Amino acid sequence: MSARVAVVRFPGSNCEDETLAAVERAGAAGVLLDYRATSLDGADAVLLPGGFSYGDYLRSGAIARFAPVMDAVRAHADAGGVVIGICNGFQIACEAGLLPGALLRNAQQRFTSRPVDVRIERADTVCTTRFTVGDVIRIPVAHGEGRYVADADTLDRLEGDGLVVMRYVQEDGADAPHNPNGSARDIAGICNAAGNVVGFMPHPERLADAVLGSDAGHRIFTSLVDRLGAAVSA
Amino acid sequence: MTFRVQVRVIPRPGLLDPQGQAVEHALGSLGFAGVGSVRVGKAIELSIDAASADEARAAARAMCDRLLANPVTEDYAIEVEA
Amino acid sequence: MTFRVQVRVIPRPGLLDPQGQAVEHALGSLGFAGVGSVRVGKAIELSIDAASADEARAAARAMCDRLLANPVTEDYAIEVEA
Amino acid sequence: MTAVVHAEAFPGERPVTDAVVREHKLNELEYTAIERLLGRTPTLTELGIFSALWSEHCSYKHTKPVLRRFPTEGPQVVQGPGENAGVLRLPDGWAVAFKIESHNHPSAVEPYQGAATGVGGILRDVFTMGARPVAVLNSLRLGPLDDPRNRYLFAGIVKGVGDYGNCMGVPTLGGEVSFSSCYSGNPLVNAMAVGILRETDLATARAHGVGNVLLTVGASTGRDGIHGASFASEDLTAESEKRRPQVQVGDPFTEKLLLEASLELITSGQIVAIQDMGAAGLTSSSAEMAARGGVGVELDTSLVPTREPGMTPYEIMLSESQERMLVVAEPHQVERIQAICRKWELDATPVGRVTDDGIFRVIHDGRTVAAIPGAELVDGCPMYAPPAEESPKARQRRSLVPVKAAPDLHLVLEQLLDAPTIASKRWVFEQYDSTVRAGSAILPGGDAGVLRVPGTRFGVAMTVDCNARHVLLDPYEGGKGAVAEAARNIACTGARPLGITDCLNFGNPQVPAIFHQFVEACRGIAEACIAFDTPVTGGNVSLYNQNPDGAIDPTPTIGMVGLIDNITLAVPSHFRHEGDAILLLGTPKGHLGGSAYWAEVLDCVGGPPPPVDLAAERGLQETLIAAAASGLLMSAHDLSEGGLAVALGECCIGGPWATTTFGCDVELGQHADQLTDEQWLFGEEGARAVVSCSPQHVAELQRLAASHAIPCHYLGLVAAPDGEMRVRRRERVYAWPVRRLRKLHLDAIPRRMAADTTVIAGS
Ligand SMILES: Nc1ncnc2c1ncn2[C@@H]1O[C@H](COP(=O)(O)OP(=O)(O)O)[C@@H](O)[C@H]1O
Ligand SMILES: [Mg+2]
Repeated sequence: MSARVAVVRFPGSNCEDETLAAVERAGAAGVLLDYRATSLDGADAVLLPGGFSYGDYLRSGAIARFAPVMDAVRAHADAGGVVIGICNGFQIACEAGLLPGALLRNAQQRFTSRPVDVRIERADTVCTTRFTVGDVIRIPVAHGEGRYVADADTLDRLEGDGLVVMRYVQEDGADAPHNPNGSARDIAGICNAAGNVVGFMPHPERLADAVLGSDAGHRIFTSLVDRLGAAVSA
Repeated sequence: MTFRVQVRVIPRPGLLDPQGQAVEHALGSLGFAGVGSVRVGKAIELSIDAASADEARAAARAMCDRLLANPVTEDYAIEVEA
Repeated sequence: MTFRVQVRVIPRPGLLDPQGQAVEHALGSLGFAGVGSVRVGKAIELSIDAASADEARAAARAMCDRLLANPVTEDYAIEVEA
Repeated sequence: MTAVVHAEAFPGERPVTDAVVREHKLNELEYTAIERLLGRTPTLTELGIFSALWSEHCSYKHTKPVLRRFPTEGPQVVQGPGENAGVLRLPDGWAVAFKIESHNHPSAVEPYQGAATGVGGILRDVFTMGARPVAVLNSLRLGPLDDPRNRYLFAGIVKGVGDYGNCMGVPTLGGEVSFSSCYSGNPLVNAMAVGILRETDLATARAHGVGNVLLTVGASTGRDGIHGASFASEDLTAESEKRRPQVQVGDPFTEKLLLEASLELITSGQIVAIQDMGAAGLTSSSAEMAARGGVGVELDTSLVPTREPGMTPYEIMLSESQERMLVVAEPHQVERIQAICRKWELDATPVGRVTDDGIFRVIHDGRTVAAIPGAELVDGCPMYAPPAEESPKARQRRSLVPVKAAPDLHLVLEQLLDAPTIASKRWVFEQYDSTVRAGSAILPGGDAGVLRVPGTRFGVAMTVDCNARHVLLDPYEGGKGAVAEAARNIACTGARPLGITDCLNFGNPQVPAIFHQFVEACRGIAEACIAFDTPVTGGNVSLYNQNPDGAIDPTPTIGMVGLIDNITLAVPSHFRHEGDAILLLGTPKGHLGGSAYWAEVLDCVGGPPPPVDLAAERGLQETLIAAAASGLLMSAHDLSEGGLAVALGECCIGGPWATTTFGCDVELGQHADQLTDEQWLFGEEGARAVVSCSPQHVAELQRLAASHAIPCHYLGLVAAPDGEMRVRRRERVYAWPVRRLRKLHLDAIPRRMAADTTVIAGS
């Protein structure tokens, strides 16, 4: 039996199709979940996809965190279930308090769409087991509010406890700033202390099919499916 | 003397304010009753060195006209604190 | 009664405010002297039906705590007009 | 003559006087036609409706006969001009819908909202056809960046284009930006949208079925943009500034919901017809749908959901509030439609019905405030055939030559790469999401964008192009050239050009010199489209792009789409491997008239632009398409502004986010002996491309080119990463460090925008 991964569609989400495709390419069964749902429909993991939920009005993620489905998502996370937030999903997870910190408007005050090089800092989270610490992958970012901030204590705790999952790094020869948004300590993604909730700004689902020239993001999803497979068969 | 100045820049009446609508809608679904006419704009705080409060206000007005507000779409209000 | 309420949501002190810095820089290059400590946040205007100004203020505070401001990064101030 | 149909003034409405008629920009001939048509004096509401539908923007009163000469047919055409967007056939039952539209005047007034709502409007045109928007492109023209007003407009326009498309989740896959003083005060914002659909899901905007219901779907109606269509149909003067309509504010979030709801309504088969409310809002959408179906309609404006209290029927009919659709459905489907809309948190409100008397009728609170014969309302505007005559000044321009002495040619290339029109547009397209939907195979920064059709192996290539300087100097050759350049860009990726949409931006058509530009440019476009088998499927005319300082250069922007059978064979523009062979396809002729070199470096906008050889262009396209399909090409890049030197430089510099550049070692010695170095390097004749391939494929490529009668010159080799671009000609050697060229090319626009004092624009 393959693992079931729910991808939540909020009003204004716009990455749910490719996220579902990436999940299925990695071998899981994808389920599109409406934001009005009150249960996860038996899903083993929840993915909060990218987009502009509720237009990103007020603050990105601020309104989506109150969507009816979020009670079930929170309960799932509290019970140790896997929740992954990508881009807008990361913003929603922070607003909902599932992850510490916040994502503010990019330091350069402009939306930024480009490939970034990110180093995998942890190879034991729910979506990075197929990597080795130090692997660098090139995948796209596309966001206006991706500058990760938290108070100094929180940042120190994230570093100390090894909760930084991905970091923006400079590749040789690149002539764009390595950090696309001014994130504190070049943080691109983090996880919670238990490791079951992960959020990051880059979009692995957009580069998960070799037909487009690279499948650098594919391993994020195969890692997830490995992990769920282990849990499902256990 | 240094004055602390608060500027509010708000979408002009009649102009659609999708952000205000979204906030109004969200407040309603959070159970806040009796909320209406929500408009969302920018709040800008700044310190201005000036000889008097009036002078600080005049400077702030010039800043709004030139940079802080878009005269086509926004109105502004200025408050000068001592 | 209906009260007009002004909410200001401003980045917390200590938090880097690149937009504020950019505005400060731009004001400088437009020739405005003596401007400092610029912070840019959101101004939210709304009408609240309430029995008294205090009640309207309390409602606005609850709205800020739940939705309008992010406690991790923002402070807020509320003014109630008659 | 139809019998007089009665209508009465809405209480409080101003009487229709001469002054009121003039204010509505209707001339005497037109007003007389209205009175004759009605058999009485129009009510104010009627006058407003006529002024919208008989504006240049809606009626094409100066241009229709000229546009009729475009080729519009071909086996690939599913839907030609006449609907909201054109549709072309793709393999396996798929089709591509696409359309371009201008939002020039609104963007001049409020760059952020003007550009944003331009993107919103063109997206609606595409999803109204039942197509899911999969890409947007934008063509921008601005005054020089040393003027802070132009920087303000540029920053606001780019942010507006980006914010809207980004929020909608539609990638921006292409575009162009150029700068010239003729656009100061007259910026051009042309937005193109591309959508994909199953051919069987094609929707139309043809109302029929007497008794069927009209519903508005989406946003409520406010006072925004009243008279936008007529505003867009006059010169920008201080007086027009005062009459400027209330700015339309875009709400991409609502549009995203509207998109999903519309597609669900169309595929559910519950509706008869659907059309967006664009220019002239409810008036044009309902009148055009009725006229297409040959029926009448009756609208009750008191039922239309409004954003502000006390709106009059006049205001409701003419509002250009965004994110609204008009749907026609059978009465028993209304509840089903409302349920679908509710799912997307939108309202669907019955506001009228289809009638059998052919009358366009508006009632408000039971009072008939407008009753106009519908067919004549849409098609009865007097047509004009203005005189067209080239001005002596224009003829003179063609014989100008530069007086300034040529600088060192090393410097020329550096200046060209640093010229904002030629420089990298990374600063622009990095603000546009180009990867959402995970289908982008070739991203902005190359020749054309290429997008995979989901679930298939094939892809759609797309581009927008126009060299307005060439059109200025010779509208006929320039018109041909715009289509040729678009087709070259498409073919460089390996795709076959399929068809075009055009956005014809010109000055005031009542000026004979300007109408001459229009007629001649269209003649050139038509000829090129016939030669390339790329029919015109629709487009948009934007006239009156002029202010007291003068008119813009004629700018007929061409939006083109093409088909590539195998997406994995799509060809990028930049060099990829050291040691690959570099070849030039096409014949160098050293044509400097109208070139960027003369304009940007020698301050001379003059000379005849290069004549366009359509047969050679076609041969080049076929060569590129065949070579790509056989997997021979490592890269292909067309030659346009700045000629061979700029094209080679760009191939070496690499893509916008490349981590390596490549050098090259090129020998021009043995070819085209009669040309000067200057001509070789910077001449701008078309029908050429620089390609690279692995050395063992050179002979095959040369054979292939010869079979299409295209010369294929071996130029040299791709050299080591981060080396020099070396060009040898007889005993002379030109050499440029590629990293330095890259820096110039990438920094040109950000460097100028750094002085930006408009940080708050649109935020
Ligand atoms: N430049 C043009 N070339 C070909 N067809 C055109 C051109 N301009 C407009 N048309 C056609 O005329 C019709 C009306 O266009 P338009 O008024 O721009 O549509 P909309 O109602 O979306 O504004 C469309 O079908 C369009 O394709
Ligand atoms: Mg239309």
